[in-house]
Amino acid sequence: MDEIANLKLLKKAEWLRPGKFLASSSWVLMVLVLILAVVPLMTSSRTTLNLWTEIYILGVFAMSYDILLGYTGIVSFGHALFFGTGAYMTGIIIKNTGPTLSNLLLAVVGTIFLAVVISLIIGYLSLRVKDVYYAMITLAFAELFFISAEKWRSVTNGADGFSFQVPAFLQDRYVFYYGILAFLVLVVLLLRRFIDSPVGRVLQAIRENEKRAEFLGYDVLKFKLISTVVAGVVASLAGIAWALQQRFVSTGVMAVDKTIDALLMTTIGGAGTLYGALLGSGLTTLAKHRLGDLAKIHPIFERWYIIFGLLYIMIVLFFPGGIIGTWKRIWNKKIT
Amino acid sequence: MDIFMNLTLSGLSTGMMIFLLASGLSLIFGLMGVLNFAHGSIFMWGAYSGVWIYFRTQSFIMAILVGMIMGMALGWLAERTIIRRVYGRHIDQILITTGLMLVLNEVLKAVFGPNIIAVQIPPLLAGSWELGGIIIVKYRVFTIFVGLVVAAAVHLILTRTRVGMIVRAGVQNQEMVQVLGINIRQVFSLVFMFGAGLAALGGVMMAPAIGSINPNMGLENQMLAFIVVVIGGMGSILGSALASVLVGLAGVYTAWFLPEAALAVNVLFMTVVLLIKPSGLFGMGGGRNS
Amino acid sequence: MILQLSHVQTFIEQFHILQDVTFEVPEGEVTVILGRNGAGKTTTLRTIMGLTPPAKGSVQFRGEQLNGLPPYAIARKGIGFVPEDQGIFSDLTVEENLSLAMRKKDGATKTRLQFVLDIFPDLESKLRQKSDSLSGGQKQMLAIGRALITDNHLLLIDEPSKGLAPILVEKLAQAIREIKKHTTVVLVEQNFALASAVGERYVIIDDGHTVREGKMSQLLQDRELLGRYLGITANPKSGKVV
Amino acid sequence: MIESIIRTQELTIRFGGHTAVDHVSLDIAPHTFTSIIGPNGAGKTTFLNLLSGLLLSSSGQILFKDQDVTKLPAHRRVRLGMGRSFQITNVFPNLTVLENVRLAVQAKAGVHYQLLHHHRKYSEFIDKAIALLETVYLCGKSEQPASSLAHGDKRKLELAIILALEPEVLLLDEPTAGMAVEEVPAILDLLTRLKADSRTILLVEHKIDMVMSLSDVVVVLANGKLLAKGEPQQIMENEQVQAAYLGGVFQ
Repeated sequence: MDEIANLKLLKKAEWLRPGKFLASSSWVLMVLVLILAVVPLMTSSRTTLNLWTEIYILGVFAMSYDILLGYTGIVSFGHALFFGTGAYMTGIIIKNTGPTLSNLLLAVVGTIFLAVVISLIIGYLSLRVKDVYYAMITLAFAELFFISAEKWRSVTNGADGFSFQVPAFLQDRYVFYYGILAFLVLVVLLLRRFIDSPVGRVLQAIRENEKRAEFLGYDVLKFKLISTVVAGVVASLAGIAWALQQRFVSTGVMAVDKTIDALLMTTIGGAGTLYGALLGSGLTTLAKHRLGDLAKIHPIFERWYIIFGLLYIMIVLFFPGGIIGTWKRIWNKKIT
Repeated sequence: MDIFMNLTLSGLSTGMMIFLLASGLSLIFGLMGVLNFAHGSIFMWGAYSGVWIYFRTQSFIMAILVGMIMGMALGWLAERTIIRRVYGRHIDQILITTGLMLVLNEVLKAVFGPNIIAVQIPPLLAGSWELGGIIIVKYRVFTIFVGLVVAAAVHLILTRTRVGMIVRAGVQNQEMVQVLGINIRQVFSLVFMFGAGLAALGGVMMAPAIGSINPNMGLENQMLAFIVVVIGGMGSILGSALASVLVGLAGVYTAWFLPEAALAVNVLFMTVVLLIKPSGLFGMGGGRNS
Repeated sequence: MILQLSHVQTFIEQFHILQDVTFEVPEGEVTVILGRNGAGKTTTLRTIMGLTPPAKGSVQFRGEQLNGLPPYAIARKGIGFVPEDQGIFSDLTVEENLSLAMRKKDGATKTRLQFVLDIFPDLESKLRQKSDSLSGGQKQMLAIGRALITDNHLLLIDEPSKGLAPILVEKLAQAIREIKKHTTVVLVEQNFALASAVGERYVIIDDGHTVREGKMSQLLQDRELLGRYLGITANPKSGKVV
Repeated sequence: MIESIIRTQELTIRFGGHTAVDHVSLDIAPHTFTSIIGPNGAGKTTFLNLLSGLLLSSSGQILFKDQDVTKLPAHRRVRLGMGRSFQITNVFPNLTVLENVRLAVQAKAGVHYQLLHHHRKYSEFIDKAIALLETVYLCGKSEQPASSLAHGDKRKLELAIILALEPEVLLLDEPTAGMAVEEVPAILDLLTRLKADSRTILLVEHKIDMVMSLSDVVVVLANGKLLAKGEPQQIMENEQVQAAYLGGVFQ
């Protein structure tokens, strides 16, 4: 009798084990989506809704970074250039041709095309060299893009940036909120499918042991290229969403800080867990707004980033799995 | 002709300041294999603390001294508390030094404020000489002079002193250095501190040269230092010096003809060097994946 | 006994290289560690030096426990190490390689330097040259010489004859005979001819275990033992090789 | 009609001034078990690295089934049918044991650039991976991360990975290196079974008794040069070989 009870308990525990729990079904995602879907019913404040969409968009951006950092094991310092490309492409096209749906679609198509081309070129140039040099080359290219955006004032208006009108249907705050939520869900589904696909599995193998992967007959460079293209395209889509949400684009979208934001979100939430990046986005974005508000009390709160920097260093040193990874490990220990 | 002379002088002067930043970076990478993404932050801390002291004492020598001490203190602290935990783990080194950069930059903004601060050239070094129609800016000559002195000093330390010998030996085979009874970890701390001190010196020198300091100057100059280190070859001081001059000159010449392309030329240069000769033009060892 | 290893176990990552190594080294003699390829001889020396610290067991040097000390501290206790690849700093000159080993610059050090140049006269003319330019044999001399510069009580030498021409091996043997007048030597050597010529004692390691130790003269009598542990001499006709 | 499945011609590699493999010309016949032995530093592992593409030769040629593979990258050689194991354990530490093998099965099946199907769609890969794990007695541990395996089990896992590639030639670099004595028989048993399958196997190994009992042909390298090649008994009695091991004539 006791044994059966134990077995049942074990089964239940098994079910609650985060690894199984996340991997075995999509229902955690469904519950999450349901919760997020009712947010607008509880508040109609534009600021709150904006905060949530910001979390989703940066979450998508951070998840795309996780494909590189967590699933392929490469550190890029140039990820913002994809984000910025998407944002600028959208801003410039809509500003110059008018806020219509078809122009937005044109921007999306153009962005995807450009992101593929850029990631292939940079990847091809930089993926052959050691990881530290890869980080350096990507940083250098990101600087180039940043400076181009700054100097090409006739189109970008430099560091001051420019604002533009979004297509009419996106001006409704609810439409926009649900649109971005749908975008997030779509990206999560696609990326999950990607990391569980044969290619995604090979990427994880490369992260674990590049040489062994090569000696299984996999062309490592090609797989890394695929990874940078997927990450680049998703990041540029996040850039589009960002531009639409802000209705304003400036060089900030290209800055290295944006890449570092993604690095921070991914690492704090948990690299290699996908959802960690989303969690990280939530934490940093909330902190930025909440602590930023406290700056009125004391200017030190404007420097809230120090806390995240320290937290990040702690995580790299002592909790390499970030929040979700550590949580998983503790759970697994408890059960076994 | 005088434009050419002026450009060359200005390029050499910029090159020498980049060299101060790059030489430390290069030594640290050559000896310990650590690519320090926080190097530019230490450079910036040097600049800010130097300027802060200068405003209070009006003494540029004090500024240099305090700036360097600040840099060395930060370098020592960083090595002791954080860097030494990640020796041999490349990805973690990149991640951790990036975190360090973030924290150092934010603390800097908290201490000195996030705004641009204007800096004048000290009166003694201000102004220029005129030589047969060519105007020579005194401060540029000064930076070139300091750069050359530092390059010579580092070179002499590396080739003539016991510590320098240990460093050169350590670049080749750390295990053997230990077997000879030398505590290499101590040497690591020393080199890290020394490299940080040089970066900070670069910061103090840079401030009057560009006329202002701002919290973004670290990353911008670090980028140039990376390029120099790649072109010059990791761990090679003379390589760093030559590459710094090359990068400095390439920067000003392109800036004269096509200002937007200055960085692009250097980045392209670096990429080409990495793809063709990953060990750098003057360096040993390989950078390519094996 | 200057050195005692008892039940030493060493892992390199998960590789259980030394599984039970126990032997003693008497002062003033040359002890040769013998065994087949991959038996754990090099790892034994590296374990003594602290380069691959032991997971279990103890290493005692002149009655002092060495376990847990970093390599540089072990070296300072008076142990010199000549690794298999010689560990020459090829970018440095011969003189720099030697002076790197000098912890003090006193008269005794100078005497030892002279001793090194006496037994390896080749080095004297090359002091200012980059050690990269040395021949294989000269590099070996430099490596051993470098370990003699400091006031060492014990010298660990890993396969000094590897890749050397027979004539150089002979020179090497003379040098080791000269060295043992001052210093205890532990030698890992696959060249049995050299080993038997200079060694007074032997230790045989097989699959990470010490299987036998004793006087070299006895080992020379024991053909069966030689065949079993030292290679492929299953055939008694091989006697003429030695 | 192929007489030799692998043929090297004057294969040479230099590192700086040191010639690690020195003009080695060797024919490996198909369906034979060949062992490479030699004293430390003889160039055995380097030779294997050249064959498998981890290193590129300074001069000389490598032919695999009469095709010149001298300049091919490693992954291409694997796809042609050369599988290798490493002296140091070389698995994917944080992936499960099953996933380690499944990745190899997937590689063999040629499913490389499939982005959108879930990997479980290819359930036959999993079945095959499980079958292979049974072969090496690791089935009970299929869901553990590879890093949690004992050393001996890791070596078994490596063999399963290579077997999954179904290579025509197996290049094995000291499969028993660093194993506790009691773990060795299991690997020996595995190698014996592989031999019974009449595969072409090239083994680098120090344990002479193992070499003698398994090999059809023994190749001896010394100082990077090919010193002798022949049947095990022949090699044992070869005076040159004994001299190479024992260090030449010297008094």
